[in-house]
Amino acid sequence: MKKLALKELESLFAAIAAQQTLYLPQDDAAGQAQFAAWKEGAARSRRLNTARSAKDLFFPQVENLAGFKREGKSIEIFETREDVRPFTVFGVRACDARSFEILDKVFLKAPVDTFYASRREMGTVITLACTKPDETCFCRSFGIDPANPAGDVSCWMDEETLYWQANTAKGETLTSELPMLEDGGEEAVKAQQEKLHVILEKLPLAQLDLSKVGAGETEALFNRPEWKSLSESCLGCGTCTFVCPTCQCYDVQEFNTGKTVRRFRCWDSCMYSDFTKMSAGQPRPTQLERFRQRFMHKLVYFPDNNDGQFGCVGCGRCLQKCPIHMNIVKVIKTMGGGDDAK
Amino acid sequence: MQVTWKPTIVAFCCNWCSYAGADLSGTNRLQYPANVKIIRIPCSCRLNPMFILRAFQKGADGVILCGCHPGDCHYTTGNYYARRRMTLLFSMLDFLGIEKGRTRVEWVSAAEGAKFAATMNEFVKTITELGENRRLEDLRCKE
Amino acid sequence: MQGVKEKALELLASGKAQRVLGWKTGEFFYDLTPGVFESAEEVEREFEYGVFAGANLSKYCIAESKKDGVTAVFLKPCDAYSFVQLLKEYKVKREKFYIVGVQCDGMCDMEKIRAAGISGATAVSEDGDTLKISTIYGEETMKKSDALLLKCKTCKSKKLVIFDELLGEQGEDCPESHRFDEVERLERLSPEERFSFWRGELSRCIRCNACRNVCPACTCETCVFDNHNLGTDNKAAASDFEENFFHIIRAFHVTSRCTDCGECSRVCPQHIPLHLLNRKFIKDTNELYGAYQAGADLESRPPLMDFRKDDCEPSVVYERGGAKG
Amino acid sequence: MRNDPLIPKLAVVTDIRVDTPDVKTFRVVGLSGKKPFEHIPGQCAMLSVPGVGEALFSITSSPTEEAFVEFSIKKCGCVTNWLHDMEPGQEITIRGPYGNGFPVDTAFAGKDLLFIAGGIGLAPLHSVINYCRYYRSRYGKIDIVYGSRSMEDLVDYPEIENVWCKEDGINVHLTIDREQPEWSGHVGFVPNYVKELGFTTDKTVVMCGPPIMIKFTLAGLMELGFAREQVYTTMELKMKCALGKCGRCNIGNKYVCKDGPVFRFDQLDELPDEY
Amino acid sequence: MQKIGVFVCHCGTNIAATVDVETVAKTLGKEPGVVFTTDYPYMCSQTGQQMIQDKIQELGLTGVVICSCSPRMHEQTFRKACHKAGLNDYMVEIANIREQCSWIHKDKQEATEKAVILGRAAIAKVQLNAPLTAGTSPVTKRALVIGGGIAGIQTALDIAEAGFEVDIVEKQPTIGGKMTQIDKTFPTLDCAACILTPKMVDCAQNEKIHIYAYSEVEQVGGFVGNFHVKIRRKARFVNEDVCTGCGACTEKCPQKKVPNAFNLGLDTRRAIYIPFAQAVPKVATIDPDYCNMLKNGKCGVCAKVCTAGAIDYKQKDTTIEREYGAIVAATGFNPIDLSQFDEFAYSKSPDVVSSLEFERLMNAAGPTGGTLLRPSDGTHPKTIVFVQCVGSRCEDAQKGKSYCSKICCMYTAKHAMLCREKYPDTDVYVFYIDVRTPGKNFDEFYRRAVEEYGVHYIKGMVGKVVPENGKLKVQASDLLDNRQLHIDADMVVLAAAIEPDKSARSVATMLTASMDTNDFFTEAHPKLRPVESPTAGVFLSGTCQGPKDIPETVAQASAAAAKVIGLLCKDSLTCNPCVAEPNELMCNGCSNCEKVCPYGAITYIDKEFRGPNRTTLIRRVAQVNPAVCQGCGACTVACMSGAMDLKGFSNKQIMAEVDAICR
Repeated sequence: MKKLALKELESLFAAIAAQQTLYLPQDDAAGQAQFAAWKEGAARSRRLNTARSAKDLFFPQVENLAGFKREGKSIEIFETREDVRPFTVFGVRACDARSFEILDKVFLKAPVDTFYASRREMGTVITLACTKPDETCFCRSFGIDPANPAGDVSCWMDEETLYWQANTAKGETLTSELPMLEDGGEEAVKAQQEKLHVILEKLPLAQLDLSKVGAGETEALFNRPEWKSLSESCLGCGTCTFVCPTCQCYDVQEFNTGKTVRRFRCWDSCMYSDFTKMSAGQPRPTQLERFRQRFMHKLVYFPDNNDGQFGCVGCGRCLQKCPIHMNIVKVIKTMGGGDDAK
Repeated sequence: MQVTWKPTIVAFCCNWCSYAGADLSGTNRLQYPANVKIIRIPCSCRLNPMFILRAFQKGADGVILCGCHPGDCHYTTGNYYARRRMTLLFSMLDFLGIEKGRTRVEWVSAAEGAKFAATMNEFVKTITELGENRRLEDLRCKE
Repeated sequence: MQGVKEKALELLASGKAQRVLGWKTGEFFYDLTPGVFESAEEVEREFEYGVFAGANLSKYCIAESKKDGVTAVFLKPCDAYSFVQLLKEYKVKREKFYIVGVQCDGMCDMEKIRAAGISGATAVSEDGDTLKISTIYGEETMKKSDALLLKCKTCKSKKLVIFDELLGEQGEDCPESHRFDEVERLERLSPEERFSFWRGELSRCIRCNACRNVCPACTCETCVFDNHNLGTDNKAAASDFEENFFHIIRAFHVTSRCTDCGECSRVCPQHIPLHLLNRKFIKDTNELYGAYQAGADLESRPPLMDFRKDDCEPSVVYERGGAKG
Repeated sequence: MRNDPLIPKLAVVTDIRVDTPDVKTFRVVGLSGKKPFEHIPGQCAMLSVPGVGEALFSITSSPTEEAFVEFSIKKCGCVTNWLHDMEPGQEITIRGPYGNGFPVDTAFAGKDLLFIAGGIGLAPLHSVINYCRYYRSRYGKIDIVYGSRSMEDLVDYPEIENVWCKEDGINVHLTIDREQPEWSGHVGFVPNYVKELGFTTDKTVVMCGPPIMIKFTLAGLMELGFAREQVYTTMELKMKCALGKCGRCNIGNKYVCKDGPVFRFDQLDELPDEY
Repeated sequence: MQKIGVFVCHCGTNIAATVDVETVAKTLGKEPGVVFTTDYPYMCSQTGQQMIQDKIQELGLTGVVICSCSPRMHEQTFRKACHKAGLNDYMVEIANIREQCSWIHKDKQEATEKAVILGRAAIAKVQLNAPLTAGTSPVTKRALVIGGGIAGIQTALDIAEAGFEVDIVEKQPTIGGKMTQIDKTFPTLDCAACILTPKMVDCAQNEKIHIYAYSEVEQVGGFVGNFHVKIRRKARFVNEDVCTGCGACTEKCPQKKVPNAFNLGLDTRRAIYIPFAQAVPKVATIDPDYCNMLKNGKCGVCAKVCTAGAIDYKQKDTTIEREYGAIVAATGFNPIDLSQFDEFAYSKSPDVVSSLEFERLMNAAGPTGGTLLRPSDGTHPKTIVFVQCVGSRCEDAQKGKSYCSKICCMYTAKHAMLCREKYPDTDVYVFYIDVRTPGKNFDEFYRRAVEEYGVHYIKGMVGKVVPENGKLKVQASDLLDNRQLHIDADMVVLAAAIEPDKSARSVATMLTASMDTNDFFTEAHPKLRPVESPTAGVFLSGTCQGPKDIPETVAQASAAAAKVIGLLCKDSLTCNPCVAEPNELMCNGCSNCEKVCPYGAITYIDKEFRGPNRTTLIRRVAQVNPAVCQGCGACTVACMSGAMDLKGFSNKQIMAEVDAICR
């Protein structure tokens, strides 16, 4: 384990940024934290987590696939893809770090999505342990330890010091290029972890019961009448999807520039009414089916295909951001996992 | 590069007055720059704000709407609606910091060939001075 | 506010309404969800009204209007304006609703509380002007006025423009709302400054469509931005232009229909002050075509669907105002 | 051009055959003049015309065709309208093949096969039927029930009549919905016709057609004593990536584009009822 | 995808001198969908047109783009040519490369580039064109005239003369309107009744004209050529077909104290009455507000005296329904209510009268038998003050009208002149702001009043009229001499402004015809279509469109009739195929389009649609009547979702043109 006095943090960032783009949470104009490229003097956000998740850096909202030029009967296809250069993300929380694992299971499964793969390959993830989780946090329910986040490098921070632990070869390489890091800090980290574990027990969602959801529960959950009342309030917007670190549905669209056609992919949401709409019909005609799909996917279908792993990391963004405060926790509890068994 | 740059200008003309006015300026051989391209619409009230933005997206540097003088609309009231719509739209574009003068409305009757040409000359001059449309451009269309 | 839940129970019991549209208790004290209650039992268990019942229920009335029987709906003053506007555009049927007007002193915004650095909040209580917030890290206090939703800080009216029954006092318009102050501030900037302001704001847009889907004026069967056949669809803001395009056209489409309920800004996950666009249009129509409040009545003609022969010319927007350039 | 499963290859449409008033069959070869890819019967491919759109179509031709792949496409939307309007020689883009295809070399091997199709539903079956004809000895008896609205709407009628009908061991049963003067064959809906024909339950059934036909034919087969494990079908859902990633065709724990489109009815029964 | 042929015209050297037509043709050949391009010296020539037709047939072109002069010039020519070759008219687009290109540019390269771009835009548009067919709708060969004043009478007579059936609906018991109440007409001073009543009789006797007096239009549906109208026939309590108009009942009726509306309340009549001797139809009417029999069942005198047995106390209002091809609004005017003008003591003194009341006081059939007597004491007035512009050109919108009522100057001159002629011993003063006398022999008439008849014309306004000891003390200012005047008058006559009849607004609403802020009907075009309303098939006659005198009214009435005849001559109407069309699946029923349609072409219906999960949904959706829509497109922009689109100028087509121009 390495450590660094916090007053030296700026130099650490500068050293990393000298070699590659460094993203870290910074406050935006509206005062929310967002991952943004570090520039000298840029202040690290004090907020617990970013409004948008870290998935944006690996699976951006819009990605150019290819360009086409048509003339007469012939078509020319050309590259529109930008080279991905090595980059580092600092300050990823444990929940978002876990989301990469989930996204990997989709995008890196054959046939591999090379766009995502190259970003994963080029990106170094430096996580930061939480110290003051919010009431909306429930990562523990998915076995995530916010005091011990994954990533190429894990970091902890207290009032004065940054603690640094490389976990992977990528992390080791980065560490070796940062001479300002000193050895030590195990004790302090351990103390901090213990302190956090006590706090975690006190979180309102600490006891979230996932036993009624998960792999193999399709039959039990799919036709539950509660979907109707749950979905009734849903506006069908894409907020939860777009702030979610694990949502990965996308659409392939084209843009005609007048001279060429650009094919790109962009985020899509299964909550949108046109998501499955075909000229021949609509298998999910109402918000009930669409709403159900999103939660069934995260809570049952994904675990079905991935050894029981849930498609949720408990970051709590949807709890904070849903315009009408409908969210995965309410769904889990309604479906029978609640402590107060509604 | 900047020297040879010429703005692209889209002029929406109502069929009854302004398109005829444009024809008249042609009949009278009144010159105006070739970068003005006219699109014929039945009435100024047919102009959807989306068309204006679309023009900017696809590379226009200025958009002008010409219609019958208020009170003379072939459809009686069309240009009155157009006038309100455009007023509000232009105000919004201004509010978003889009340069004033990139959009314009001018009432040109079928008899005002000279006014049509003069208006276009003036508009092209204004836009040329404003320079390329940067604030409402779509970079993908500038390849 | 007292009596809201009791009223819901009473309306169900008396048979005046077959169901109630209100707010459901959440996980925390602040996450109320709009919901439909069909039984007294449900109301007893889950109905809640309080300073976090910010959601405007009128948009849900479109769906409720299609159901059989009468729905009792609780409308705050700003929600009532939206309801009337929906009525004016035939999106809801009056006879399908029993409207309980609820007076409101302003709703709170959890995001504001979070922005004040308060985390881990578990409970809240009101003590005069002060919110006492219990958190897992201890007690915190905050002035209620600092926690108000943006829309409530500049409340345009406390008048309930439609109701069958009123809980609390009938209110008045709030002429001193200062709701156009921010628009005016922006108007005073130079175009360059305004451009960079809006670029900064709109560039955060993630096109989640929350603003559109929550908006009681956005009632199209198919939004132009979803219309692939027309070629105007764009799902993601794939360029700066598309961000501007979406928000300009959306604001234009709700011009003279927007009641200024402020839901668009409330729900924006990226905290873009979208209501300013709508307010700009409202301010302009008021100034250029005479004061008009959408949703205030059923009869008046919306300014954009109306004209006067002596209306100003579009060029006025370039002539007036303090902004240079 | 770097490779990615989402980046298509160029191909050229060498021949367009008019099958019915709203169905045309397109012959596609790679720019090199060779078949763009090898496939299994029942698989699909993404065709696109840049600027118009991309859509998934069943491959109609048998893998045993060495020089090309073919697609029978019904006019029903933006992309298909464009395809119908184009002329031979037009380049398009293609990616694929996608999906699981029919178990022609495993579950079907040695079995008597009953193919039931309605309208354009013949397209995916066409591939497997011709495959089975090519390797005739590997399969038992083959029955084909095919129905359409009218005589004109029978896809590939010349081939059916001139080739399939004349082959030994293949029984073709054609039907149309309404009487027509030139038609001497059976008249009536496919589900009823299947019941009338009354097949023995030792067959493996492959079915494709409009949902309403599937529903009633399946019920009919159940009445005849068939088990759901014996009946295969191929599904159509909205697809964008065809790689099992974009999420559109996700039903339960399956992705139709990847885990399907061919399913046995007992497999479908395990999925949530969403189709 | 279309198969498009592009034909580039040289127009001699008109185009070819500045535009490299060959390059244009060649470059446009690369555009998607273009299968043929050529250039030719004169596309509009017989040979040119033949070439287009040949290519359409030879290549099976589905769209044609002609790069030539303005579409205003030859669009029709080329459409017809293509039509003959079997191509739909609306599959032809013109790129205007003469008026809007070659004639205004000198630089050949620039002009050529522009011509290519204009051609491209036309190609992009034609790609999205769809064949359009103009619909037709039949024409019911019958006209309705609403209002039976001189305007309505003249219109009806002219239409009937042309051989078409006409119905006149008049809300009063007789036709004739305001003109029946007028004594003499300016500037000829002939008797109004003498010239009007023969026309009324003509109407009654004309087989083609059907008069529905004492009736009102209740509902109008349909559209040009096919209006469906409900007419309410108010109960007269007298059987119109049986009554002979002998007048016995009106003499015997014991209820004598009914204010006589025909004489503006200056005298009384009976509860059963015939408004005046020459009424058409000459039929008695019972006034239910005064008839004792109708009010409390006691009387029945009229029924007893009626030898024809025409009295029917049980008569009820009836409604008849008729189909019409055209409707003429001739709803007329009324003087404004003067009760607001306290300064002139109109409400206080019976000797302050309105000009129309003065007409009755001068009229031989009037309450005084034609002798001018003061209503208060029946004495002959020695000093008469006329006040002009009472309520006209008035800045106070609450009291009066902003416009000039146009006829007051002339009738006041007439009144003054008649007074002086009949009673040379009277002093006559006329107070005016301006004297406006444009019109044939009008100024001469006015000058005669001043010069020959010695009427005192004083420029200035009357400030106050105070009744005092049987006199009317008039305080006024003389602006020319700049002094205050005090006149002790015996009678004051107020030239009240005229306003559209109150019934006009409801009629306009039913007709979906637009009105101005003063409730005058709006013309389809103020200069070029002055007798048509913007609503097709609705025409305007007389003062309902604006203040006018009798000759102007008659002229407009005949003009409206000519328009009606022109319409009714057609067996069917060809509709403009470029009309708005709603996509019902996308329509959200908000009515915004309906609000901006100037023609009332949009209506809403509740329609059943398929909902999710095999449910049905009732949705409110817009319907456009293609026979009424004129294709302006106002609705398409008011429609947020784009559900309303305009054929021939669709959203997609215009955007395609934009794209093609900007690329």
